[in-house]
Amino acid sequence: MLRTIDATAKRNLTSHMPFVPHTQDDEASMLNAIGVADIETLFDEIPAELRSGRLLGVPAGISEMAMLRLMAERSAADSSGISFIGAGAYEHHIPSVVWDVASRGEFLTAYTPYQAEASQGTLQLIYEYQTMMSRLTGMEVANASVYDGASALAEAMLMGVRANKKSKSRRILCAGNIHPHYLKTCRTIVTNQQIEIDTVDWSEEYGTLSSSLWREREDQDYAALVVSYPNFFGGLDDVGKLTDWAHDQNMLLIAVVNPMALGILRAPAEWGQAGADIVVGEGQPFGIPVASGGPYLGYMCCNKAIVRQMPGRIIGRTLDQDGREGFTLTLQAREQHIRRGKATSNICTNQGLLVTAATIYLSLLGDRGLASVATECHNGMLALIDKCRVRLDIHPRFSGPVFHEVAFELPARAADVLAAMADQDVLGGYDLGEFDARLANCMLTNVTETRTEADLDRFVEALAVALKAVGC
Amino acid sequence: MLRTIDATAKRNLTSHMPFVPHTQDDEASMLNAIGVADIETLFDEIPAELRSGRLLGVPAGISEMAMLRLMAERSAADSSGISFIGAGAYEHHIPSVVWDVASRGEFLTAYTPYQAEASQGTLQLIYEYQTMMSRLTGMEVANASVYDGASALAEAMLMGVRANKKSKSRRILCAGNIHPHYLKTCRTIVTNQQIEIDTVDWSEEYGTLSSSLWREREDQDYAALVVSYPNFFGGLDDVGKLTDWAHDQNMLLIAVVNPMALGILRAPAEWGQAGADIVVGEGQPFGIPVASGGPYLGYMCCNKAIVRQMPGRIIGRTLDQDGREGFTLTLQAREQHIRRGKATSNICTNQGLLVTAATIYLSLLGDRGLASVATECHNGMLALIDKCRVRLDIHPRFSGPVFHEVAFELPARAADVLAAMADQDVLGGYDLGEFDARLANCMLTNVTETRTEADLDRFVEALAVALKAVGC
Amino acid sequence: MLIFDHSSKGRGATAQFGPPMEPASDLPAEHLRSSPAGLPEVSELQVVRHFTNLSRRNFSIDTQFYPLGSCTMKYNPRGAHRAASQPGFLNRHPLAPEAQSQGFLACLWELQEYLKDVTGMKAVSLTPMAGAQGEFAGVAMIRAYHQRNGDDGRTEILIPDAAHGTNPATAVMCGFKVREVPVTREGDVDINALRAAVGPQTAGLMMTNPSTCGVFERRIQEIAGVVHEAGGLLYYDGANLNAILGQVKPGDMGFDVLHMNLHKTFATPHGGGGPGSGPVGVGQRLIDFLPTPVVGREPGPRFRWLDEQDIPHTIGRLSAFMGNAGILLRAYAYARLLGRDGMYRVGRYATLNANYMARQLEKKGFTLAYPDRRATHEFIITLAKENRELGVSAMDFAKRLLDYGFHAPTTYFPLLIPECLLIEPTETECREEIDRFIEAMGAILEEARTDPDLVRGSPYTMPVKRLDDVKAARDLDLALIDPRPAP
Amino acid sequence: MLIFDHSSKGRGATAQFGPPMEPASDLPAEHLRSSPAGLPEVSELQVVRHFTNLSRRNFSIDTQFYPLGSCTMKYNPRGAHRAASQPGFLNRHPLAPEAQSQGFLACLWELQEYLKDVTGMKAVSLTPMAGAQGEFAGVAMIRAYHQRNGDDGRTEILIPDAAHGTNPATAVMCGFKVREVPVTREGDVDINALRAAVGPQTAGLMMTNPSTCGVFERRIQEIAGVVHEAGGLLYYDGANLNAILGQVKPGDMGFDVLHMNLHKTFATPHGGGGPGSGPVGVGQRLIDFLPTPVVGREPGPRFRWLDEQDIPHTIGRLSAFMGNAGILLRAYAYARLLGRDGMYRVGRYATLNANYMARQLEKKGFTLAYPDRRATHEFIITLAKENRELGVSAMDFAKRLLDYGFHAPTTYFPLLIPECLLIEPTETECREEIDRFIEAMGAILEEARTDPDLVRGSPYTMPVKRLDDVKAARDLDLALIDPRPAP
Ligand SMILES: Cc1ncc(COP(=O)(O)O)c(C=O)c1O
Ligand SMILES: Cc1ncc(COP(=O)(O)O)c(C=O)c1O
Repeated sequence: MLRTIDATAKRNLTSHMPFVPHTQDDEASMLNAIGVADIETLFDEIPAELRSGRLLGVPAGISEMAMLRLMAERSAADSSGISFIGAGAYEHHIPSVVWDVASRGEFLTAYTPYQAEASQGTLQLIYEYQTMMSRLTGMEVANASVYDGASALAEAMLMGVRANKKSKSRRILCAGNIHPHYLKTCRTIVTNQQIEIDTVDWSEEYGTLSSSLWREREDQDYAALVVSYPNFFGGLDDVGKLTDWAHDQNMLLIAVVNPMALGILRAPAEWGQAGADIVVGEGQPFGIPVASGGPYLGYMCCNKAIVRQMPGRIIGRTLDQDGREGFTLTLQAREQHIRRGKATSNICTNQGLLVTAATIYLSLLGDRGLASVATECHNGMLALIDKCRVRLDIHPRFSGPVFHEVAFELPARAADVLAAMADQDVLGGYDLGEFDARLANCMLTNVTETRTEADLDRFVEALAVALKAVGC
Repeated sequence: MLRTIDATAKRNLTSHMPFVPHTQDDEASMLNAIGVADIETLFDEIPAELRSGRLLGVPAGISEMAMLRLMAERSAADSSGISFIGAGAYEHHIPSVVWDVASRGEFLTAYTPYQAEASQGTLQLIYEYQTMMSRLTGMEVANASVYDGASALAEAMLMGVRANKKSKSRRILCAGNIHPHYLKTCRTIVTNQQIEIDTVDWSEEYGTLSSSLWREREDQDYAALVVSYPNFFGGLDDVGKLTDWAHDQNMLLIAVVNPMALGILRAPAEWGQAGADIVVGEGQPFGIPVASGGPYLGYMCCNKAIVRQMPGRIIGRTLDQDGREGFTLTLQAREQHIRRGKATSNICTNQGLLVTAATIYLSLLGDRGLASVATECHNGMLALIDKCRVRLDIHPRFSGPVFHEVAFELPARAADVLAAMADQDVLGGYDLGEFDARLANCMLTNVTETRTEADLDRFVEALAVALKAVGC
Repeated sequence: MLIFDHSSKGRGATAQFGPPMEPASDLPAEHLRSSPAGLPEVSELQVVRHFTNLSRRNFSIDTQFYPLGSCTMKYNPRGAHRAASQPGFLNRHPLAPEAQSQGFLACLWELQEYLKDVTGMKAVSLTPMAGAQGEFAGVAMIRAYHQRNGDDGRTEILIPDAAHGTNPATAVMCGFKVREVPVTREGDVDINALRAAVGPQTAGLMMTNPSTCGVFERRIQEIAGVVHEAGGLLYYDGANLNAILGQVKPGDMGFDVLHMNLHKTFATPHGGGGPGSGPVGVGQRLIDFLPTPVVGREPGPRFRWLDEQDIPHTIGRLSAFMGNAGILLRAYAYARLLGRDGMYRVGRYATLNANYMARQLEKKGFTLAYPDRRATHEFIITLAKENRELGVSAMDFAKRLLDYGFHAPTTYFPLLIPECLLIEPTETECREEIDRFIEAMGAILEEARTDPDLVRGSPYTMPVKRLDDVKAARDLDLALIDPRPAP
Repeated sequence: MLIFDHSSKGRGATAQFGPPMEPASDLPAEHLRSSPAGLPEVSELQVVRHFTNLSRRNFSIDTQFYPLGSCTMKYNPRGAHRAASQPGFLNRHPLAPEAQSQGFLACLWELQEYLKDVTGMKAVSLTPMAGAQGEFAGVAMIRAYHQRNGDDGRTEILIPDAAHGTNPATAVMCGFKVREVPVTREGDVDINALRAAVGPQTAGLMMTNPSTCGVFERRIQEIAGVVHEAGGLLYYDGANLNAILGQVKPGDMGFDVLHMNLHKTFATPHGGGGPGSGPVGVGQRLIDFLPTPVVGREPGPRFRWLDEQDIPHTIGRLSAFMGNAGILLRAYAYARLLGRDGMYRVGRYATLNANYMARQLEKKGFTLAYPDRRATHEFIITLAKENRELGVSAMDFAKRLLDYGFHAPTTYFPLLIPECLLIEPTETECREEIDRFIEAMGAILEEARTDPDLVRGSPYTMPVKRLDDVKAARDLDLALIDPRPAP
């Protein structure tokens, strides 16, 4: 008790070494076996003038108890009320099984499954994940994850440029109604390879891509068209027509899809005549907490024809020497550890543990469960739209169907309204003014199956109070 | 969404059966194999008039999501401030490893290790636990747990009566300064076997047993003397003298010991000339949350000479057919499943999972850790006593050393003061008026290593405010 | 290797405790430890690795089918575990004021209500910490009842000879003599023998229904009549309440008092030997004797503890606080997940699985102990013939099953059926798993015929082979003696 | 069995979702799914059992010694995991207002400060999601720097031929050409070759120190001079920063930019392939180019996000939100647990363990790749002689180690050393475990001499024997095709 943070600084170093198991005897006998007098000597190849002093910018160590207390206090400071923010990260119910099992030491503390024989658990699980993701999207193949949805899209763009056999273009046409951070991430990544991204604006009425607008881009030789489903406003673009148009234009169609939507919405493989070519997105809705933004997992699917252009790890099913089924990393010739400068990407560590969680989540939910969750989200959104209309005369900014997220048009700046809602511990949504100045009066609001009727009423009340507070 | 609790009542029964995996096809084909038309027929041996209707006292089922929400709300209602209540349950730091590992499915969801070959994990762990407890108390043997500290003491009394070869008495002499609930529990249990419990009063000055008082019981033929270490007031009785006196009187000495105290205090095997005969207590301080009172674990130790009188499971080390070391339940002839009416106790299910946690806890702490925790608790208590003295002129009720718990004497009814502290979200301790009317102005306050200097100051301030509030 | 074998002097998981300190100077020397106890000195990684690997040497529900009769090894929902692990519950001190305990008390009060409904009893106390303690409470209440009636001559408890060992052990713990009542070849209590056994010395009868023979006692009403007429009370061992959950209520059968095993019927995990929870329910006659504490409700609603002030004739407390509180919370969460329809299904599908398995095993050539009866949630096969003809015992079958990846059923219980296996598949196992078990049993039977030594020598794939139990009991080694550190 | 093999139509873990519902009528038909996807239909118990048993088919730090060179498989403190799993962190939306994020931001800001100190850099951005993304950010900053200086001719990145594969892959991803620089027989960069390679086309040099050869680059200051004089910048691949934590700072060696792998040096669990976290640190010259978001502090103190408004020349965002935020929290918690003294010990004891193991293996008859050098936190043995003389390859040794209960070291990396094993024991393994590994290596060497087929045929005790990788790549089976439900 009374263990103040710095008390630990006084500890006798050799008797108090968290996580280092060496006793003084161990140390002495090991040094003896090496034939040196002290540990310091082991660093004698480092130019003496480079040896650093104490790390004064780092505080003294503390016990787990003190650390947990500190972290609990910090976490408590951030535990505020109820959130209706979606915008790329969604608070779904996570069955307790998911993390109880995913956190087992054998999943949590294994490395990338390079030694296949000693990693069949992880390998088989990823094969199952690949199967689930390919079935959900309707594509033939999935990889074992990339970092997140945004970087997955960047990889898809690079892959699209490589894989398009009909066009040598280094230009990508991208829907203007995708997540703004996705677009920024892609620009950061692809412009280094002299790839250009053009965007298509959205319709002021529907929020979807206006056909007049993208028709203006006809015959301009792009490698790929990127569409988001749902789009950033929760709306549903006419992905069938867009896909056919893109193929018509010798573009690949890259789909960015919220995989939870696929519980009820059309699989990208079935868009238009030929379906999407590359499907990517954020796997977070599958059993992963919003958790301040990560770790999540980027998923990535395509058809076999272009799988050799896919980045990331891929697991294959094969046989062992005795003819028994087993799983192993395959197509490694695409990867940096084999192909180095010629690899499809530099990605190495990916999001394995999140794949584990997502696979368990999808196993628990199945088709029926996923449809049920997606429908509950959707119905909740409709109910909220209805409540806002009836009670507050507040309406969606755009017409047309939405999936579980909507842009509300407010009679004041969304930033102000949201701040006034936050004062009531209701995080009402994302300020669309940050996305586009034209939408400064709009907020993007999300409802998932975790929101009860009472929660929706709380939202409506907080909004009502907030509107008054900002003088409406 | 909007899943109200009763929406689930409308579910189609056969398509929505949590935890029952049967599909309609399964059910049909299984019935077919049995040769009956429906499940109802399988109950045709039950007199029809006994078949019950729907369970109207039970609500309709809800999803895990709804259930967790409900439980989170209930738990939140009980999350109030900081507690200084001890009185038999102590809030120590629990290393994260403890429950991460103890909750592994293989520990959590195994049964009692009847099939030794398929239970070596649990069996070896209990053997390690037995070793640790026997080393801590200095006794030769420990069992694999009984329910809790109070019932452990009751079992110890029954065992004491059986094991005392020098006396046929069915009377137990019990210190009056043991935990009042322990005493009540013992009365419930042992009186059914015509065993009587007499108590010895405590000294008004020291809170310990006054020697004059227990000397009055000389030569009265008791089977055993029970002493508590520390006693209910946190004080330390002269256990050496008491042990010698008991032995002198042909009584067995039963020690009820907070095992955390043994990090620094004297092992019962070393009390007096010959040491205690039976040592029991509450293992909760070893990695188990206070958790509203349970599950905890009762521990029980003795020497080999009387191990055949010990209740509960005991694990022994032995060899397998190939001469390999292995572990198995042993001395089962003491137990109900073999000995039925002649068993040493009716205990069957005990507190296995808590044994797992305690074993992991003790492995992490080791001797040094236990000494360190016990010392920190103790120093914290001393610091609090000092603060109360200096700042509030509040003093301990009794003189003499304490271990991590103290009876403060207040200038008002403790019940009122504690209520006024609780209003400030500080649970200041246990109202000793409930224990004995003579102590209506006293509260029993505990400090563990989890309490920081700031916590102690918060206690002192809350007490100051409370004293004002009650008009002192 | 034992954890002690990893120990090295001076090592430690030093993130878990403070630096070495001087012992408190105020404590008199005679109260201080004389030498270190000899706990292991290991690193945090060593602890994690040792115990993680130990866990992998266990069978469990999470890893294997575990058809252990009478033990009800069914799926333990992780959600219930999480629910009980909410910080408000884990950090709540058992003696916290009632005002800070309303959430917890609400759960317990509702659980009491549900249990009343499913058992048909008038009141419930949740405090017993396992089935055996529930039995103790129940029989102690019977004793208190007769005593309060001045009926001192009732010194005997009747118990069917097939009963679980805790029943006679409990009766004796409560100061009664036990008189056994035989069971017929059909598995029912022998009513004539019962009639002959009852008398003015009869305090009560302890039984379970369905019985430990895995069949439903058809003449239960008659039995109740006999005992009641003799002035005795009926105790229901509800360890296997799952068999009849939602189908028939013990209260309706005529029982006066019962316990139930929440760790079985309500799916709380068994933890390798506990914790359990064994609430007791009583009819009108015993309501005044319930063990404390009980949760009461006052208008508001406001929940509060009822203790000896409220229940002056209580048999008293059974534990320091409120029994295995966390298990009660898990059971409550499970009850909410299931709801009334889910409870109704428990008994039905458990029974379907058992009857299916019994018939399929019979088709494979196994002998049912009660071939003409319906199985309940469990059933018994007897391998007396195999033992006689092939020299392969029930234990051999049990051990060989381990090699096939299945936990063994309960062996040699009830004692009256020779070479028996008591098999309980539970409602949470799917048909495919049950079929695999049946196939394994068939395969072992084939092995027993063609290569009996193979079965007798099993298991082969466990961390150890069969253990020498005789040596274990003779050369008692119950704690590691060496190495112990010098003082 | 695959999880799909447990599936049965109509089964489900129905505690996890609501009852079947009508699809929303407002959604146009062309937007609705045409048929079920074919996810498994299984019970909750089946899920738990399947994945629990799958996990048991893995090696992991929690169960085995895992001396995988360059991967730093050390103990992952459970406390750090718990710290990051606090509800306030898990439930916090990444776009929550700053006022509701001060706890989280405080952790990140402090972590930035610590990382600056341990690397000797001027500023840190935490956003990269793994080492490779950190490399990307670093090299992209080098590119942006030259571009801003109008220095367009710098099209080449120099990389030692022993480098990790991500280095050249990153350079190419950033639009550079790669020129390899050879390494001497002592494991150092060949300075003459470097001098010959630099020029006006040189954008920078990527290297790591200690190098992937497991030795410290002694002439690092000279190397830095050569590159800087040529106008290039120095990139430090800090994946193995643990080797020198608290001993020497990359900033002091002359590096301009680096990434570090928190999932290695800061002990966050590897998760069977991630997540990781690869913060970048920069010297003064690159401060304007840091990827966003970065955490800033204002008086108060109040923490806030810095984005492109604050860092106008930023190379931009690398993810939708804040990288692998939860991993950053774990690393922060670990940093607090260790503190400055703990960090200082990391490099020292990792180095002690590696040098001890190297010497002991040498005594057993193994050949060190760099026998005259100090080992760093890792070292290399080459089995070229064994392969030549006994026909037993490094891969055979690796596989045989699995049978002995040890994970294999890294095989065939770096590529330039034939038949090599790169061995990294880490500081959290105790001497006894290291000795057991050395004994196992000795035993395998003996086997290789007396019964080479035994080693070549290994492993024998894993769930599968050696797998047919050629078949895997030829008969691509990347997703289960059947059974798929009919539309
Ligand atoms: C029929 C029967 N009665 C009583 C008990 C005793 O229950 P517990 O082990 O919870 O004390 C059991 C459990 O083994 C049982 O199966
Ligand atoms: C030396 C070196 N550099 C870079 C990396 C890449 O790091 P990551 O896997 O986190 O992308 C690794 C990890 O494998 C490495 O060992």
